[in-house]
Amino acid sequence: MRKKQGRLTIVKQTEVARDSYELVLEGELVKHMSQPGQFLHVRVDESEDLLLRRPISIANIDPEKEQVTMIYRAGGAGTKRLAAQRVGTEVDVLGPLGQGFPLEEAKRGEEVLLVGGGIGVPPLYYLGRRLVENGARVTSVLGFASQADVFYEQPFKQLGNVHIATADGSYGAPGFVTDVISQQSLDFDVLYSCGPTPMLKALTARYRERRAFISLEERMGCGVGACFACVCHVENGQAHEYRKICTDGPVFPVGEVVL
Amino acid sequence: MRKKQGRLTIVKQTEVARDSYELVLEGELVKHMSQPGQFLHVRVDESEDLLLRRPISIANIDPEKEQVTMIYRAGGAGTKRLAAQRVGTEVDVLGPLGQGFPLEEAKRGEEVLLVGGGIGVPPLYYLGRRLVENGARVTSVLGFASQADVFYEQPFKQLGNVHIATADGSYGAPGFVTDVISQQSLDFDVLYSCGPTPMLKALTARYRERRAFISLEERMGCGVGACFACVCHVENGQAHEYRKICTDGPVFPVGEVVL
Amino acid sequence: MERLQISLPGLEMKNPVMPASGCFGFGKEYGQFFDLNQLGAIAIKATTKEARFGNETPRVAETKAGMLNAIGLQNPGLQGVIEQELPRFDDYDVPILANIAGSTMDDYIEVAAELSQQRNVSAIELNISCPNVKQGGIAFGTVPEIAAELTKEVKAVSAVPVYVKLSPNVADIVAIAKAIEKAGADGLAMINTLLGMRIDAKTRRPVLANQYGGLSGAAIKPVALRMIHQVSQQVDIPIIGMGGIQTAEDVIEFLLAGASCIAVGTANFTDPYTCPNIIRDLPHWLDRLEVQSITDLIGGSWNE
Amino acid sequence: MERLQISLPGLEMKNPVMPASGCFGFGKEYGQFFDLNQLGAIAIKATTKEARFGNETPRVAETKAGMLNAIGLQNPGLQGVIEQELPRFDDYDVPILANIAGSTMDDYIEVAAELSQQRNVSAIELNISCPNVKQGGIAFGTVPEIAAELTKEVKAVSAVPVYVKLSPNVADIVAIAKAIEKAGADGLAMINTLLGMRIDAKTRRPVLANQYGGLSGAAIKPVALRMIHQVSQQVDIPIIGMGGIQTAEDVIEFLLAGASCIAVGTANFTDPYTCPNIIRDLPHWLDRLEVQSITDLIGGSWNE
Ligand SMILES: Cc1cc2nc3c(=O)[nH]c(=O)nc-3n(C[C@H](O)[C@H](O)[C@H](O)COP(=O)(O)OP(=O)(O)OC[C@H]3O[C@@H](n4cnc5c(N)ncnc54)[C@H](O)[C@@H]3O)c2cc1C
Ligand SMILES: Cc1cc2nc3c(=O)[nH]c(=O)nc-3n(C[C@H](O)[C@H](O)[C@H](O)COP(=O)(O)OP(=O)(O)OC[C@H]3O[C@@H](n4cnc5c(N)ncnc54)[C@H](O)[C@@H]3O)c2cc1C
Ligand SMILES: Cc1cc2nc3c(=O)[nH]c(=O)nc-3n(C[C@H](O)[C@H](O)[C@H](O)COP(=O)(O)O)c2cc1C
Ligand SMILES: Cc1cc2nc3c(=O)[nH]c(=O)nc-3n(C[C@H](O)[C@H](O)[C@H](O)COP(=O)(O)O)c2cc1C
Ligand code: FES
Ligand code: FES
Repeated sequence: MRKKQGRLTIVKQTEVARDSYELVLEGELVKHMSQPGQFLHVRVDESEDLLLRRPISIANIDPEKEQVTMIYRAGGAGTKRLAAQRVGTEVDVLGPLGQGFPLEEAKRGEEVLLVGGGIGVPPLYYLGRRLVENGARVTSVLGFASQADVFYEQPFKQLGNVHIATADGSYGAPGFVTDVISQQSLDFDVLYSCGPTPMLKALTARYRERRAFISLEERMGCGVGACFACVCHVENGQAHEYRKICTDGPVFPVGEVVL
Repeated sequence: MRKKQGRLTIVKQTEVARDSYELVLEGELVKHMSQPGQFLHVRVDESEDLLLRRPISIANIDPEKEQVTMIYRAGGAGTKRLAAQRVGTEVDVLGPLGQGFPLEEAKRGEEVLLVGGGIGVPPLYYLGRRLVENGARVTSVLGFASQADVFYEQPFKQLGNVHIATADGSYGAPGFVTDVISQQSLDFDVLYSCGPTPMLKALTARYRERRAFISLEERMGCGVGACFACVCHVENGQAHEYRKICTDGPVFPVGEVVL
Repeated sequence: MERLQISLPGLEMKNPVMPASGCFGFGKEYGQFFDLNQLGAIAIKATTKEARFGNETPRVAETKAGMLNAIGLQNPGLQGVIEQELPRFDDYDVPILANIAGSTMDDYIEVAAELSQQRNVSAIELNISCPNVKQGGIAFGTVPEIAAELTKEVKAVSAVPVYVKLSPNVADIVAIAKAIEKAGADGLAMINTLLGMRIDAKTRRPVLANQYGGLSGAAIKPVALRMIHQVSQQVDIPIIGMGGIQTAEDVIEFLLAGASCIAVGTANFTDPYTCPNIIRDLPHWLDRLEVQSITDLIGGSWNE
Repeated sequence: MERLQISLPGLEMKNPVMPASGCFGFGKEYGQFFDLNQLGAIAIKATTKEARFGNETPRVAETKAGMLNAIGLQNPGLQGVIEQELPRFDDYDVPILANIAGSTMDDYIEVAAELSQQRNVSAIELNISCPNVKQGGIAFGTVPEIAAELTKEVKAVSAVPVYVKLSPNVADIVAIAKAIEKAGADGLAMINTLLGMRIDAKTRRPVLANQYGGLSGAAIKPVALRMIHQVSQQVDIPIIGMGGIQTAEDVIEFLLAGASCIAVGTANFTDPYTCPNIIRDLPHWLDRLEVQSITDLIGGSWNE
């Protein structure tokens, strides 16, 4: 029986962009984490008014220090409460969960395009680090709503070229990540992406036949495959066919499931 | 409109006996507090699983520092959570509420007996301090379950004679406060008491015709007289007659209400 | 503040916020905390023909995100309310919704007839759903025909508009609401409390002296929203929505579900400033949702 | 561990704790967290005749101290369950309670007949109360006569004992329970979820794609306890109690109310170790209450 739950201690919590927090947790459970694109199912606190955990992606891992980093937007009740927690507090974490990005798809020397939108950017950072370790060549295209929302530009720069787009044009290129890809004529051997559904749809339309992998979001109950909350339809599948985002995903090859 | 709600800051929280905590709060609202026997209706924290406030008596006031002390037993869900809160945290407090002990009943030079049981002891401390200031002579009889539960013996000693009783005989006189009063033949001009109902019943049976005042407990909703949760019957009253413990009490002359 | 105004039968409200019956006494207590004239209306505690002590204590118990109450309709009786409680509202300019209850149809009729003639009573709230009254009460609220008959009788004698307060402890809330509308009710109030209980694991006994009590608070909000959503699509009379409202955002949810105004019950106990805080926050929500008036939101989850 | 044992029709349980249907899949997921043999029993996800996708997403929403779900009975269908899911329990020594659902009486009968003959199925849990199935389902659970007829038909074909799972969305739970007992049920399971909804104030739309969903979790515990307290005093068949159970203390409350064993639903999502933790803590509660066996507590709030 592999241990999948633990209490991790907050060692750092900082606002890295408007309402976006970088949370570093430390503890033994981190030993079990290594796959980029997997997520943690985080209990907000011990009080009993918010019963559901929050799924948040792994943004980085430091195996030596047994530390895991997440970056999340404090938008609703739960994440706001999480953001108010101080260093030293313990957080109840389930994970690592799900199927992450397939690292082995990008061979040494291949061109990889990381395409992230908003709060979908975090898992791409750890993915990029691992890909660079493996000898892939990484270009990142990161889209945000506006300048105040941009984070992690510098860390991504250490992995390779970075293009930033903002919807309101207040920073980087104006428009969406797909605009940047077109304008810069960016090409790739493998593409990995995480972000809002419209972005994933646009990428799917363009790259249905390519080696491309996307990470999806859905409201979750259990996070472990038991409750059937997080299913999606399969493209060209039978009416009752499905994939569970929590256990079959959150990462799928482009075109496998209906967005 | 008199201000009755405020956010006070925890300046001290210490365990003074088994599961019993002394909590000192500081803030502007303390200005409005002066009557011994009144209580504060305390919100446990900001989470929304425990909607009801907890009524806790004022145990001491330092008007200069704008500090109020409460002593409470961490028994149930709410008080346990309160006990876990650290110095610096703000606590949402409603109060002071209710009718406290009538100070003016004890004239200068009169003999006062304070009779407290368990977690009913705290309000008697501030009462005793005020009575001594007024020139009354104070004797305290304090009952606890056992030695581990005893608190505030020293502070009470500064007010006058103190007799401690423990139900299991592990400290002071074995037995109940009423046993001590009998054995020591303690007499008084005015008696003030707070503690468990059986104790209050025994005192009522003995001192129905005397100048005696007792403080009652009941489960509360609003704490301000609006919800009718905390009523009690009136002795020899009509069937529908009542007193509200939160606004008519918690202190009543002995014999006024049905215990 | 016109953006918050709403005009309902008998109730000209400055804003859609009133305290719920039984959670605000007869007004004076919370009048210590804020100016009652800020409120859209006030629903006062249930009045019965005779003075009642109600149930024995303990009468309230805490539950997760909720509470149980078994007050048992304690009140000073019709004459007591008329003589001691109502005159106090002379000093205020806020419509009063007088909640009435009884154990027999005759009781209801007598109380409605007399109370509705008092100055300071703007409308009647017919409580056919209090789960804590042993005789009568509960049955009125669960059988459409009886609820309709009672409504008709009370309407016949009432000098002011009549709102009927529904019990959520039913299988088909729409059937009851429609029967009551047909019987002539001017509006509905929903929901009253869900019947529940707590047991003390240590003493092995029910926590409430009355064993069962009414569950209120945030815990029941999803049930309230669902019932209002169902009923508002099937009736044409306005609904006073309630059940677990704590914030302006909650109010928006209720308006979108189909309520025309709302009442705040249990949340007053958690924070006595809940009503004024909601009134303060509502305009920000209107801005955010880019609507001019709260009336633009009523039923917005299904009528757009 | 004899103190925790309880023997019910078809279910020889080491302890009174089972995961609730729909909250534990078909077992394998939580099998990664602890040894399923620790459990008293396992209630598996509802099986319908054909494979079902269920409702569109979002299918869950959070509420204060609770959650809404509108899964819509997704499952691989009768043959899928028999071929893919049930064989996995060959490796375990724990009774399986197979929850079944359908939209017509014939569906139920067919599923019950075949599923009840499978090795690894110890008893049937007849779900007549799922609020998320549009046709049929809900009506079965709210009308005593229909509930009774369905029970009778399923009993007639089932090779194992039948527990009927009641809907709480009714005015008179006792009438339904008695009708079902009379129709031959071996036991009752209660409660299923309360029908509720959430509206997103920002988008102005219901949060769930299906609009309504079933409310579960701590929020509904008081309603569950009240219903079990009412029903257990009026029927002689055992009750599987559920609704918001999170701790061993909650379990004691349910036993005292009149349940013979309990199921844990939503709490598995908050903490996957809820069931084993409860099983670990129950003996301490027995010590504290000075009773030898959990059977000494059943109905203890009213039968002592
Ligand atoms: C696999 C996965 C990975 C994710 N990684 C990240 C990440 O790295 N950083 C980040 O900021 N966000 C991430 N999200 C989204 C994140 O889970 C939600 O933003 C968060 O749950 C919202 O909680 P709340 O308390 O702010 O909102 P509330 O409105 O209080 O949430 C109420 C309920 O809805 C759920 N919910 C609300 N929005 C979403 C959403 N977009 N996706 C899933 N559930 C939702 C919550 O989990 C909760 O159960 C991820 C989601 C998934 C499924
Ligand atoms: C006027 C007054 C003054 C009090 N002063 C003190 C004091 O100075 N120190 C102290 O330790 N205790 C005092 N109490 C008792 C104190 O209110 C309860 O111990 C406390 O509310 C229990 O909360 P909990 O979270 O521990 O228990 P829980 O079991 O979680 O409480 C659940 C609910 O029941 C209520 N409740 C439970 N026990 C009591 C009780 N004995 N009296 C009233 N309500 C109860 C709680 O307020 C809450 O609403 C006083 C009570 C009253 C009425
Ligand atoms: C302590 C208390 C007393 C109540 N008394 C009454 C009453 O007298 N008449 C009535 O119609 N409803 C009464 N109610 C029900 C409330 O008016 C309201 O319908 C219910 O509590 C749901 O709203 P909430 O969740 O905001 O409290 C009472 C509720 C509580 C908590
Ligand atoms: C996600 C989810 C799925 C459920 N699926 C089923 C089901 O398939 N069949 C059934 O009888 N009950 C189902 N239920 C109801 C539970 O079995 C249980 O009766 C209810 O959730 C109350 O218990 P709880 O508060 O512990 O969750 C489901 C509940 C949830 C939360
Ligand atoms: S969240 Fe429960 S199955 Fe995916
Ligand atoms: S607690 Fe509400 S009237 Fe006393």
